[in-house]
Amino acid sequence: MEEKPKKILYNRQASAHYYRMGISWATPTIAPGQFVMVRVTDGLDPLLRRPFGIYNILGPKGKSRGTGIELLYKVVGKGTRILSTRKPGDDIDVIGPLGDGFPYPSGFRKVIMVAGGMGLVPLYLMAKELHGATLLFGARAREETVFIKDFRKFMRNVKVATEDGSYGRKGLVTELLEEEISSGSVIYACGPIGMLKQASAIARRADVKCFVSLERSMACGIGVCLGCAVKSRPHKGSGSGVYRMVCSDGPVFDSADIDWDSFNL
Amino acid sequence: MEEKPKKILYNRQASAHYYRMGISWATPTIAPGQFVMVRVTDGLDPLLRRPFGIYNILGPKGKSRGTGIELLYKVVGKGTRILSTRKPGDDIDVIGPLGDGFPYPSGFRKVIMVAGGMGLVPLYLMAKELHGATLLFGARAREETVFIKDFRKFMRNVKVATEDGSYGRKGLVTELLEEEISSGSVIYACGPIGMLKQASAIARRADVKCFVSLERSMACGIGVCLGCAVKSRPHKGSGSGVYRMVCSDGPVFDSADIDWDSFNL
Amino acid sequence: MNKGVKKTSRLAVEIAGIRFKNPVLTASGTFGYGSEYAPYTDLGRLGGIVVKGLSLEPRAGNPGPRTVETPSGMLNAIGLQNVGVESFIKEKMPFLRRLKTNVIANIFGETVEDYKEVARRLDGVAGLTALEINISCPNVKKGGIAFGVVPTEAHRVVSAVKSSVGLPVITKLSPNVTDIRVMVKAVEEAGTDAVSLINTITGMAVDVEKRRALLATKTGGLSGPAIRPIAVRMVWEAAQVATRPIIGIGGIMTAKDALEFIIAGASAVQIGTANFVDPDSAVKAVDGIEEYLKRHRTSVKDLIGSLKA
Amino acid sequence: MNKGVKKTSRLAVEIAGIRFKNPVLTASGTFGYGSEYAPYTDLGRLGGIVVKGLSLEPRAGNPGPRTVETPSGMLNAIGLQNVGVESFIKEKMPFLRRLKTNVIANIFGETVEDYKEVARRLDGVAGLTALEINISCPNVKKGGIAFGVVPTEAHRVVSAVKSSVGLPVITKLSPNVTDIRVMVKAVEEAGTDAVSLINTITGMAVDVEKRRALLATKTGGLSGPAIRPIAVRMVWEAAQVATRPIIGIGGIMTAKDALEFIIAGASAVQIGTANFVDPDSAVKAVDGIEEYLKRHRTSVKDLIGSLKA
Ligand SMILES: Cc1cc2nc3c(=O)[nH]c(=O)nc-3n(C[C@H](O)[C@H](O)[C@H](O)COP(=O)(O)OP(=O)(O)OC[C@H]3O[C@@H](n4cnc5c(N)ncnc54)[C@H](O)[C@@H]3O)c2cc1C
Ligand SMILES: Cc1cc2nc3c(=O)[nH]c(=O)nc-3n(C[C@H](O)[C@H](O)[C@H](O)COP(=O)(O)OP(=O)(O)OC[C@H]3O[C@@H](n4cnc5c(N)ncnc54)[C@H](O)[C@@H]3O)c2cc1C
Ligand SMILES: Cc1cc2nc3c(=O)[nH]c(=O)nc-3n(C[C@H](O)[C@H](O)[C@H](O)COP(=O)(O)O)c2cc1C
Ligand SMILES: Cc1cc2nc3c(=O)[nH]c(=O)nc-3n(C[C@H](O)[C@H](O)[C@H](O)COP(=O)(O)O)c2cc1C
Ligand code: FES
Ligand code: FES
Repeated sequence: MEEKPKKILYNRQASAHYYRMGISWATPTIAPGQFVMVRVTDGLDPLLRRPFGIYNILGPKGKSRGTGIELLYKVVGKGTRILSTRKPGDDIDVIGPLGDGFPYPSGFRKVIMVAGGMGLVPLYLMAKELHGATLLFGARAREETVFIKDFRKFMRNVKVATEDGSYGRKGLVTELLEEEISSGSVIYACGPIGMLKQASAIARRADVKCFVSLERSMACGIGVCLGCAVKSRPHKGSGSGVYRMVCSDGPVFDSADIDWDSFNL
Repeated sequence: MEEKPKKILYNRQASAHYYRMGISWATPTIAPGQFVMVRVTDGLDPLLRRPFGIYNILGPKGKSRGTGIELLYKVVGKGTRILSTRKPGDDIDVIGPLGDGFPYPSGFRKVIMVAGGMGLVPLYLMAKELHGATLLFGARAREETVFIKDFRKFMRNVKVATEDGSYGRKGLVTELLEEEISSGSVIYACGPIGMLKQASAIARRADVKCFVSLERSMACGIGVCLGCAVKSRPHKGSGSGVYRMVCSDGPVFDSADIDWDSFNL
Repeated sequence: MNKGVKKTSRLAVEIAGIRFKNPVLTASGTFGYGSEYAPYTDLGRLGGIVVKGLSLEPRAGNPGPRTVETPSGMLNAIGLQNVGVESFIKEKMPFLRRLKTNVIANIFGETVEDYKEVARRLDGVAGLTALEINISCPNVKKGGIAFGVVPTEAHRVVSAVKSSVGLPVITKLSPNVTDIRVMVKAVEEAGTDAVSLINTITGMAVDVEKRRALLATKTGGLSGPAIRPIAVRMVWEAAQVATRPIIGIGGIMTAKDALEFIIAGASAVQIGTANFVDPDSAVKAVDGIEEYLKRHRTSVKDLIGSLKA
Repeated sequence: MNKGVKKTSRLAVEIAGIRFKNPVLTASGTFGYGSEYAPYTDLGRLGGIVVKGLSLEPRAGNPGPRTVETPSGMLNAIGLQNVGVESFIKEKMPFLRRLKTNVIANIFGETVEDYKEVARRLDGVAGLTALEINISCPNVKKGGIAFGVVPTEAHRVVSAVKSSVGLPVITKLSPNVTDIRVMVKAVEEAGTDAVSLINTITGMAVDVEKRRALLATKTGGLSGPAIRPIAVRMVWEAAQVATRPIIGIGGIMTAKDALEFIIAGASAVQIGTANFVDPDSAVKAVDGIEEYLKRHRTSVKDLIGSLKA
């Protein structure tokens, strides 16, 4: 359908493999945790769109609608490599905002955000909305921590763990979580499946609510191809079976609803 | 095999759809009429290399070896569109020089070059070598005549025909040929098959030698896929049959050896 | 040349007694139940919508990963997850029947009886224009070999469905066969009103670092532009023997691609994987075909099977 | 893990009694007779070269256009143009036999007798390591249906060749069949020493402006990365029933692609269309496989068919 084409405002390298892309777009209302599907090329290689979280809304401060969005992405393969060569001023084909985003935390004593790698992305808008939340961030090495400064601007409680100890604590982010968790907390987590599975187990043991934002490879992004299925725990089985679609039923799920053993890690 | 990578020196738009690309390359000996196979992207779309004539040799004047080559190309599809976005300084994957090129005209009274559209390309080096040759150039409209000025720099006899009459004579280049041809001439022609077939017929009637440079779609460019076959007249049938490969047996052929009726125009 | 063809009739075709305002449908499994794409394209401009494959009971589908991208294509192993025929009728048809387009229900089963029963439940449902039988499914009674690769089994399924319903029946053929013409003849003999082809081609991709298949089920179905040359060939082969209309499917991204199928012998086409790439592909294809028809002063009807010898 | 594998043995494999120093060969019809690519790659680093298909008499091939590019692939209808077996022996073998790599002659015919006779002439030619029988050719005595799609006919060709020669025989299978396993069993029963698969898949492309096929012969063979998922699947299926080594072919561009086939069950691979894109692809694949083997501390032998369940 005819729509005003969205344009690239900027596409800046933030460090070795990381880019920030601004896209001019009179956005509809965006909920923290939603994502977009981006067509990186109008050729056939790669063929499918690529999913990216909405990092920030450009425009009037603190609003859920704006004049554009910012993506943060890491170059990991050919799609993101091509994206990194796109120029300001170019049209860009973006579908969204998609998915459901994080539920607002009401009635919790403490909000703990847990992010691994690019798992930071969907948490930023949420972090901006909430005051006094804690962010626990895990990465392999210092070079992956470049965006943590964005959070430090308005958050006091930011703790970092790196696997090689090159920044913050040496170790895994889930170890930080073990220390921070307390009853009455709520957890918002995003990162690799292994980390989320761990965080979910820690939350369950502490009897704490935990929301996770999942990633699966996606063909359509809107619940049509049924490709991005994850297994939910049986008691939540819907009419269409025990699989939930990450794109349209998520990407955010209550971690208690996910069958964590179903992932072939 | 390890070889010094060739680099793009410049890639300039010459007019609406036409580009000049300079490639830095300590070239081997190049014969006028030879071509190269260029990989326009390292992705899969398009998959195959694209053939382009060698327009000019960069470097010391009047030599058959140089420090680079110049291509002239017209953007007609996705391969050439991608080529037009390539930047100076980038590596470019070029195989060549390929094919046989034009035989040197000895013992002829008059050299007539006949070019249609981008058929100009393989004639430039030849034209530079020869003095006093005539160039007949045909195009659809004025916008396709941008490179004719390169030839005018050192050639006195340049005649142009355009189909819409927007530049030079209104009509077909073969009409110019009818007027210019005289016994003892030799013709060098390159352009669309229809034009070459016509030129060949004119040459035959005048009992004049005519060399044509053919274009076929090419997968390998080096005589291996056997894809770029054209039918030769039976009396020239080789051991491998009556088909000749444009890339390795040509691209230049004696027009008398080609079975012009075999083309499905 | 039919210089006088009117705008509307230029694009229109009739298949199995149904009038399609244009020859571009969306393919089963790639367009949900229609509503999902409503925000992204004008559903009323489609020639038709073929809904996700329906079975008697709801099906949960396969474990993930279920999709993987391949050169100019993708593999899927969804496992025919669907809401089941009853939920479809109750929950999805109310939206679909209001659209100004044809709605075709794609059906499947694991036994001939399954097929028959799904078809029966759909027969007479208001707003449904036709059934498309997906015969690529494993026949549980015959050791899991797909109905779609054995002519006699395909014949059994199609006759059973055809004899149980009043709705027109389209049979969707599997490309995983030695000779598509044999399958076309078998299902035509069984009374199908039209054939559609191709369904996906069985494929596989391997994660070499983990040394395991990238799909949880190991193999899946290949779709997308990669398979288009195979699909065009099969449609052309089918057209040499078919006496009923053919609907061409496989790797169509643009109007030009759709026209390849029509010229090779298809009366209409379905667009699948391209919807994921651009939800507006089908509508753009309609526009592109119309532009082509005007330029060539012809109609879809005259173009069908017009490939020169 | 075989921590102690030496550099040489890491890459080496044995197929049909022949030692290959590495598992990467170049495919028939895509590498000429070897000499053409000498300026562009190091022929001595290849595991083997399979030459263009040879027939008893020279063949002129099909009229043009003979190739057309398709999404991530290409169609070809060369028509098996070749110099004929005698010229091959006289004119091409002197160059080939000096190379430090295995040379395999790909052969075909239109009758069983043709195949037998070509094979006989090649048997004992110095420097030739094996024969690869291309059974995708039309059987003129059976109305032009390809030998490669009828198990009994494939069996006849392979037994005839096998009984006439001392050279090891590899049978190259056509993918245009319902069940590749049936073909594998048929040719193994006929005595083939190995199978190679896949040959090209029949496809077609249409010039919509001119309303004619883009190939002069209408249909041709699809190759390139587009078909890789289909080829990997067929190799994996073949590996479930094969008792002889398998050579994997189809859309291999890189070491990673080659490894997909090996993990799925192939003992070696052939690279075809990729040679056109990058004449050095095969040698780069050898380097990439070696790097992978070192990193995983394993060998090709241990990798073959190592796909996890
Ligand atoms: C809901 C969602 C939100 C995401 N948000 C972000 C984000 O904000 N920033 C960001 O940098 N990345 C994000 N990703 C991941 C991003 O989509 C992938 O990195 C990208 O699709 C890779 O494309 P490519 O062509 O560069 O890599 P490919 O060449 O396709 O693959 C390279 C590697 O990346 C892996 N990969 C490919 N696709 C995905 C995928 N969809 N999910 C996970 N891994 C994948 C492959 O397995 C492979 O190992 C998100 C993914 C999802 C599902
Ligand atoms: C020996 C040789 C020398 C050539 N020299 C030049 C040159 O110096 N400058 C120049 O601009 N062009 C030259 N061409 C033509 C050039 O190769 C094509 O224009 C180019 O390959 C088109 O690629 P594309 O991806 O942009 O177009 P595509 O998307 O592949 O096709 C677009 C259109 O171009 C036609 N086309 C595609 N490939 C070829 C081909 N190989 N030959 C002819 N038509 C084709 C198609 O039929 C189609 O109509 C030469 C061709 C040959 C065979
Ligand atoms: C994700 C996905 C799901 C599909 N589900 C079905 C289905 O339920 N029933 C069916 O008959 N075909 C199904 N198909 C096959 C398509 O309808 C179509 O035949 C095939 O994808 C080839 O067309 P394309 O290349 O345009 O995608 C599915 C295809 C895809 C990609
Ligand atoms: C131009 C061309 C010519 C071919 N000629 C032959 C041949 O003579 N004999 C044969 O068995 N296979 C032939 N093939 C098939 C290839 O050997 C190979 O099986 C097929 O192309 C798939 O591999 P690829 O995708 O790596 O190209 C040919 C393929 C191409 C592209
Ligand atoms: S990506 Fe298609 S359903 Fe989620
Ligand atoms: S392009 Fe391959 S033989 Fe000429």
